[in-house]
Amino acid sequence: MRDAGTLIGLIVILAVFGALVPGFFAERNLINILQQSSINACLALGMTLVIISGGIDLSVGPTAALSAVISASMLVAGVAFPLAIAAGFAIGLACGLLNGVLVAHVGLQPFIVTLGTLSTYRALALIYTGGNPVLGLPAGFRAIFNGSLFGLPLAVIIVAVVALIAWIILKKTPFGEYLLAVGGNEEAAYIAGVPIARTKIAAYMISGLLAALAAQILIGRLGAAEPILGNLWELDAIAAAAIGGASLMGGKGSVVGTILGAVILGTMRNGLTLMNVQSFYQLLATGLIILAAMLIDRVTRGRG
Amino acid sequence: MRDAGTLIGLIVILAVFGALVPGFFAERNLINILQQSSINACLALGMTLVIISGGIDLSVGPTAALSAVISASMLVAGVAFPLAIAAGFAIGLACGLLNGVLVAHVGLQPFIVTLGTLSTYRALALIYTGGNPVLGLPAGFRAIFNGSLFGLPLAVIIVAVVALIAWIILKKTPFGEYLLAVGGNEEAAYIAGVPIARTKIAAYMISGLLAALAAQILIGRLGAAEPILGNLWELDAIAAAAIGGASLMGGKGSVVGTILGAVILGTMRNGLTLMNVQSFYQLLATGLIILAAMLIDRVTRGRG
Amino acid sequence: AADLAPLNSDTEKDRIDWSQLEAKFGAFPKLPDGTKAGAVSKTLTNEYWRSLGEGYKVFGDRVGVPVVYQAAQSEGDQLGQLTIAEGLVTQGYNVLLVSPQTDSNLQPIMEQAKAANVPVVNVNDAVIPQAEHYVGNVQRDNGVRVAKWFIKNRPNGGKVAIVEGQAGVYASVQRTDGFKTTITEGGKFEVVASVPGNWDRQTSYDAATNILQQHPDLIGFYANNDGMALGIVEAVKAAGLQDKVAVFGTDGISDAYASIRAGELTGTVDSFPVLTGEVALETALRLVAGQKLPRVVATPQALITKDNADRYSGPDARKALLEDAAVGQ
Amino acid sequence: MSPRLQFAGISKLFPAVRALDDVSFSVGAGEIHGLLGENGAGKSTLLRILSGVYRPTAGSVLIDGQPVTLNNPVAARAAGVAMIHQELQQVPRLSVAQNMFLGHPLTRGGIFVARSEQERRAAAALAAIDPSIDPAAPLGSLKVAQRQIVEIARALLDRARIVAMDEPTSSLTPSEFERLAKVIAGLAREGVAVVYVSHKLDEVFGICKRATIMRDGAVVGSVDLAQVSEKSVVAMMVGRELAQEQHRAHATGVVRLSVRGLASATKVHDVSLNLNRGEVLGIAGLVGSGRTELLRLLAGADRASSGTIEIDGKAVRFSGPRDAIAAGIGLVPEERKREGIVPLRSITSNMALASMGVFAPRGVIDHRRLKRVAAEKMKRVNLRPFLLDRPIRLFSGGNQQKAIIGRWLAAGTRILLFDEPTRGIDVGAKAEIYRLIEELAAEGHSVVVVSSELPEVIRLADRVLVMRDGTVAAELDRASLSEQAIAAHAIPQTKMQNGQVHAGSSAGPQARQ
Ligand SMILES: Nc1ncnc2c1ncn2[C@@H]1O[C@H](COP(=O)(O)OP(=O)(O)OP(=O)(O)O)[C@@H](O)[C@H]1O
Ligand SMILES: Nc1ncnc2c1ncn2[C@@H]1O[C@H](COP(=O)(O)OP(=O)(O)OP(=O)(O)O)[C@@H](O)[C@H]1O
Ligand SMILES: [Mg+2]
Ligand SMILES: [Mg+2]
Repeated sequence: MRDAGTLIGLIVILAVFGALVPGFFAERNLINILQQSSINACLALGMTLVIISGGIDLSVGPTAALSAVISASMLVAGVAFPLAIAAGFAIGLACGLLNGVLVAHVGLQPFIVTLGTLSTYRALALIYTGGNPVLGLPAGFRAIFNGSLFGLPLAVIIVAVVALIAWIILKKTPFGEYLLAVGGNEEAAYIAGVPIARTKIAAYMISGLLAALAAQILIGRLGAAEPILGNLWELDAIAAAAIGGASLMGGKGSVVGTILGAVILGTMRNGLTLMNVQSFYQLLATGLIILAAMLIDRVTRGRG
Repeated sequence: MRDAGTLIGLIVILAVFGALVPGFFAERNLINILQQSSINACLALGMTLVIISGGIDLSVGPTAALSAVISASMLVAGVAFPLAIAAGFAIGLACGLLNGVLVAHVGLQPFIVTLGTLSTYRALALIYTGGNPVLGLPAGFRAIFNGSLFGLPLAVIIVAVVALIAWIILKKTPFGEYLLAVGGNEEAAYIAGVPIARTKIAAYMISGLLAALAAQILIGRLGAAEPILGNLWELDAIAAAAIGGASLMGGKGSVVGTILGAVILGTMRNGLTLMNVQSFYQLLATGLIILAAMLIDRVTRGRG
Repeated sequence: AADLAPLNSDTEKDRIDWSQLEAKFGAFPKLPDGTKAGAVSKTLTNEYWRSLGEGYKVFGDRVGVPVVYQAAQSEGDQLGQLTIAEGLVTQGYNVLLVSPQTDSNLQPIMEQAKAANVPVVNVNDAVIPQAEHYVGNVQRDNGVRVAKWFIKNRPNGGKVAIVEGQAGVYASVQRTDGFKTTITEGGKFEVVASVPGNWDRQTSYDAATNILQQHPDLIGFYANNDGMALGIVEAVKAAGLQDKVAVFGTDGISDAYASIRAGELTGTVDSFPVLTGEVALETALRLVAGQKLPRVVATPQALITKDNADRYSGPDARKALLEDAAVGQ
Repeated sequence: MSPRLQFAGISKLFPAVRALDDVSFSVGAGEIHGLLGENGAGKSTLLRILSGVYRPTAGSVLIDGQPVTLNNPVAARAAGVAMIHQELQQVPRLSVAQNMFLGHPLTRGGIFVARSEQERRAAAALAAIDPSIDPAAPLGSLKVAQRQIVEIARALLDRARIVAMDEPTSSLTPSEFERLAKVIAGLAREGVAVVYVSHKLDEVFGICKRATIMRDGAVVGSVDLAQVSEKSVVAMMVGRELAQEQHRAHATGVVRLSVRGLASATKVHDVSLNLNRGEVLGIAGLVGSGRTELLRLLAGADRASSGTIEIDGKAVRFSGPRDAIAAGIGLVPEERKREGIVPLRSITSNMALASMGVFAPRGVIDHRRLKRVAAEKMKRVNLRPFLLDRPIRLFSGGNQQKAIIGRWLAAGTRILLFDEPTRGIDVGAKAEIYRLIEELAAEGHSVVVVSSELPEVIRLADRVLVMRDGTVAAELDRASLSEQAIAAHAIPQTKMQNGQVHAGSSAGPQARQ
């Protein structure tokens, strides 16, 4: 199995924290880890599809913020939940669409396009709210994303479903094949009749949609939507995808790996907090663990 | 000329601000723009070499911070200037060496390696200083980087010299060819006997060295070294290189273009500030101008 | 600037309380014609700094002085802030009010402004060692006040946790230290966790969840700002512990007041940014008029809880603070 | 005296594949030694070991009797080995001369690259084969054939003791080969040992005295080429006799594709042609005559600037290959690695890429059906090794080509456009591909074959169009088909008059004078 390396990495990290932190393996804590990984996992799934298509999406955080503040202000204004949520999703799709069009039709570099929209979307969110958080989300809305099912937080279940869908997309649908082909050899994919532009645009739109979903989960949990929400999310999402085996050169990536990557990062943060590691050392541990996870992956997966 | 697109972009931006801001073309202000662009230009030059080699260096900010606090604490402890500066440079080289070894010998993805060292180096700088700035740098040291020559700030002149050296390296030396070859077609370069690993490592070490140089210039200017210095520098440096025509796929990039890119970003900040544009709108303008610069470049340069 | 000792705004002897300005230096003086002030602060993404700008504007309008107020794009943007400040110097403002990102990133401004003969007032938070004038509160005191609340209201002691701001940032270090030192003095309280929240609501929420799960008997949180505190409040509610765990923030943003009134956030340390802005501009303009003021002008802060929230908000806040000052609190 | 080059018991294992199995033979100084075998026989792998790219699992290489360690390309070069790789190994953004000196540039004072000196020497090395190539031009601006010549010239720079050539002429025309043959003979006179790999048996018979024949990673035997017939060598390569098949026509009178006045912005002008059901239409012409561009227009890969295309009497417009595929047209491209395959994906995925709609009728891929069809199509094209889930990049060129052909079979394409279908492909596979093309025609498919190998065109085509300078210069039916007739129409008149038939550089302005 291709994701064995990532799995081993996760097991090692779990074992280390299990040994160092009493109560680490308590059911409650494991659920915490999943819940805390869920938002990053959600973003990282979209990121994985974009990375496979040979791109990158640095604008996920601001996309989430824009979607969050617009949904939230509609909710506060009394708009019906489904409509407000749909508007948030539409914003996510629109942000992804713009990224995708600039990459696929205009032919700009993905890194730079999304670096530009990173600032642009953030600015729009700030301007729209005047920099203030949107508070007072209706309890009913919060309940949607805050509930739990079979003892698992709903957020975790939603993201699990998303992961399943992403897995199906990648493994079982033409679109998945197209993503892998476009990222693997764009010229050949073109000759073989793959709709290059549509495939890329769809990847960015999914990434935007999942950023919007992450935003809904988050504002449900926090009860407020801030225009500065999602700062540096892109780095966590990229790290999760890369730890999970995605190659930033395109054409390669795995849904299972990405989920494992997100859980590795979540576990680490949880474990370090429980150990009350001082903030400078947490930062150090974060850096070292990203490197270590890549090394383990490298060793178990072998060259290429 | 390959950099014509970037130059046109710069001219357009200069013209717009010149028309809108009285006194924009005052000599003093133009010198300000150069001075304010110099640190980013310095980093962006190293970044350009790394990008040409097919990599990326996200760790430049923390590398600069680590180099800064170590030089500074030696200076405060009374160590001779040349020694303290040399130590700072050595730190930069060492940081680059670690990045390079992990990329070239271990074969990890550059984005992830430097994402990991981004946290690691920052943490080391924080731990080393306990989070406190190092204050009270000797006036003699500050004079080195703060002087001016022929009416130009020394920092600008230093960076101009660095740019000239980088240009010579890229255009005239075997190492420059190796960089282009490694980034352009690594397998072909290997078969031709290009020392792949050494070339990549050297690129990261130069990037680290230039980050250290930027750090010295900055602490000379500020009179203090802070462990949190250099936050988000990597994004500006990458943006400058990309606006200047570097391709994040490797094998392509230009020293002149990168310098123009850094000046475009510097001009924009300067002009927007002089126009008193509110910070949210400045952010918006930053995003839009990055996109516009890429579009202009795209249109004037044509496909590929 | 070499003759000035590096400033420590918390301990500097040459200081005056804001309430004494008028008493000691008389009514607001007449200014030279065309006086204009330039101000730069950390970031507008935080309500605190927007309120400070509001204070500048309120006072500027009152005395007929135009104020240009700018801010960097994010809290980490040190060079961007320097660029802005340099722009203000070149544009010929008569006085500068700066709230630097760090202790040193605006250092060059001090020199350029001196050369241009423009007074500079360092307003709050990070402290430029060479600053000749500082207006603001005592950062460390934020944490101290919260610690004192715990000592007074939770006499039996217990476990408390701190959620810090960005690693290495001055305000974060000082507030954390003030709280930690004060609360552990008596030996009754134990700081079981002091973890980074990076000024981020979500990070703080997750950190609080983990801490609560490990220490269900925790009695309180102290957060270095209000955004993080509001995230912690949600985590406490989600854990069903809102009756047992007290949560404190810092800054006194409007959302914090709302939450305090709603009985969710236990309290915050308000440092009255609007008032601070007014005082800072007043100080700056008095300097322009040629008055010689002490190096530090101290601005007020107060621990806000449900009991006194109304007293410190609304139109009477200034009066309340003057009363506080009069009793020497 | 010990031979210049000796392979002693070389084996090479890749994961799941034994590429070489105890290979031993030797090549004397001054000898030009042919190395023959089908696709995947292990020729390239052996030469890559010789040039230090791969390390052998077992066995050793001896030069002048001394065992040498060839751990990397630099070591191999130091040991006196120069190699021309099957896949072009070049950096498009560097100049021709920079590419030729890559890895060991000439310097001034050890610091600066001596560009003009490099360019002078590069020009000297290029002169022997194609003096029209500008050593200062960016390599990316060259045509494939010219790039291959650069690759050859680079190997000549080295003054090596051993020169290994892995399919050096796959993109070259016969006249360019003749120049190369002279160069190789010159090397041999100087005592260089040359190992020459080619699927073009006439070339090997033309310049080699002896040849070693490989099959499935092992040596079948070494032969004295003067003593054996082509037929028996082929039999050794493929392990059976290949019947020499004759052309069989299946063309009907029903027009399927009709093109009128087709032109592109650049290379194609006013091309009109008809293609019938069951017909195999050959297109011949010199390199650069616009054949590839014409096929790309027909396949929708490039946009036509004017002209009409009708299929079964209905006018069609293509805004991309997708439209052409929907209309039943599929292109088997010339540059397989760049335009054909998705290297990391499996044979099955590569095959299915153009017909995803077929395999996913309800949006989800029917993997059982996909597997079945893949197995069936790959059996039909005789994929070897028969590992459908293996990434295609691990297959030899011929087998990659088979998968691409399978792609269009699976997509139900009715009009197949082959651009140099057997470039770099061995005799056995070649015969299989010829047979496939005929079967397709017999089933009613219409086929266009662009080829620089005239025997191939003559073997396959019912009718031949000769292109010159971007347009159709002549149409030849089977009765009037001969190599001489094709050449007469393909070569621009000015050149005929000058008596210098030189195809390699004829794409430039001089061809249009
Ligand atoms: N890197 C690799 N990993 C795994 N298998 C490989 C690799 N390179 C080659 N092979 C396999 O080794 C065998 C020999 O391949 P090789 O390229 O040497 O054949 P060849 O004789 O040169 O074929 P062709 O005539 O098509 O060039 C093939 O089965 C091929 O799939
Ligand atoms: N759009 C393009 N971009 C880059 N190179 C191209 C393009 N189109 C054609 N070429 C190159 O130009 C060469 C000549 O192509 P053209 O179609 O004119 O000639 P041809 O008759 O097909 O020649 P060949 O025998 O090389 O295939 C091709 O080999 C191809 O590599
Ligand atoms: Mg081969
Ligand atoms: Mg062609």
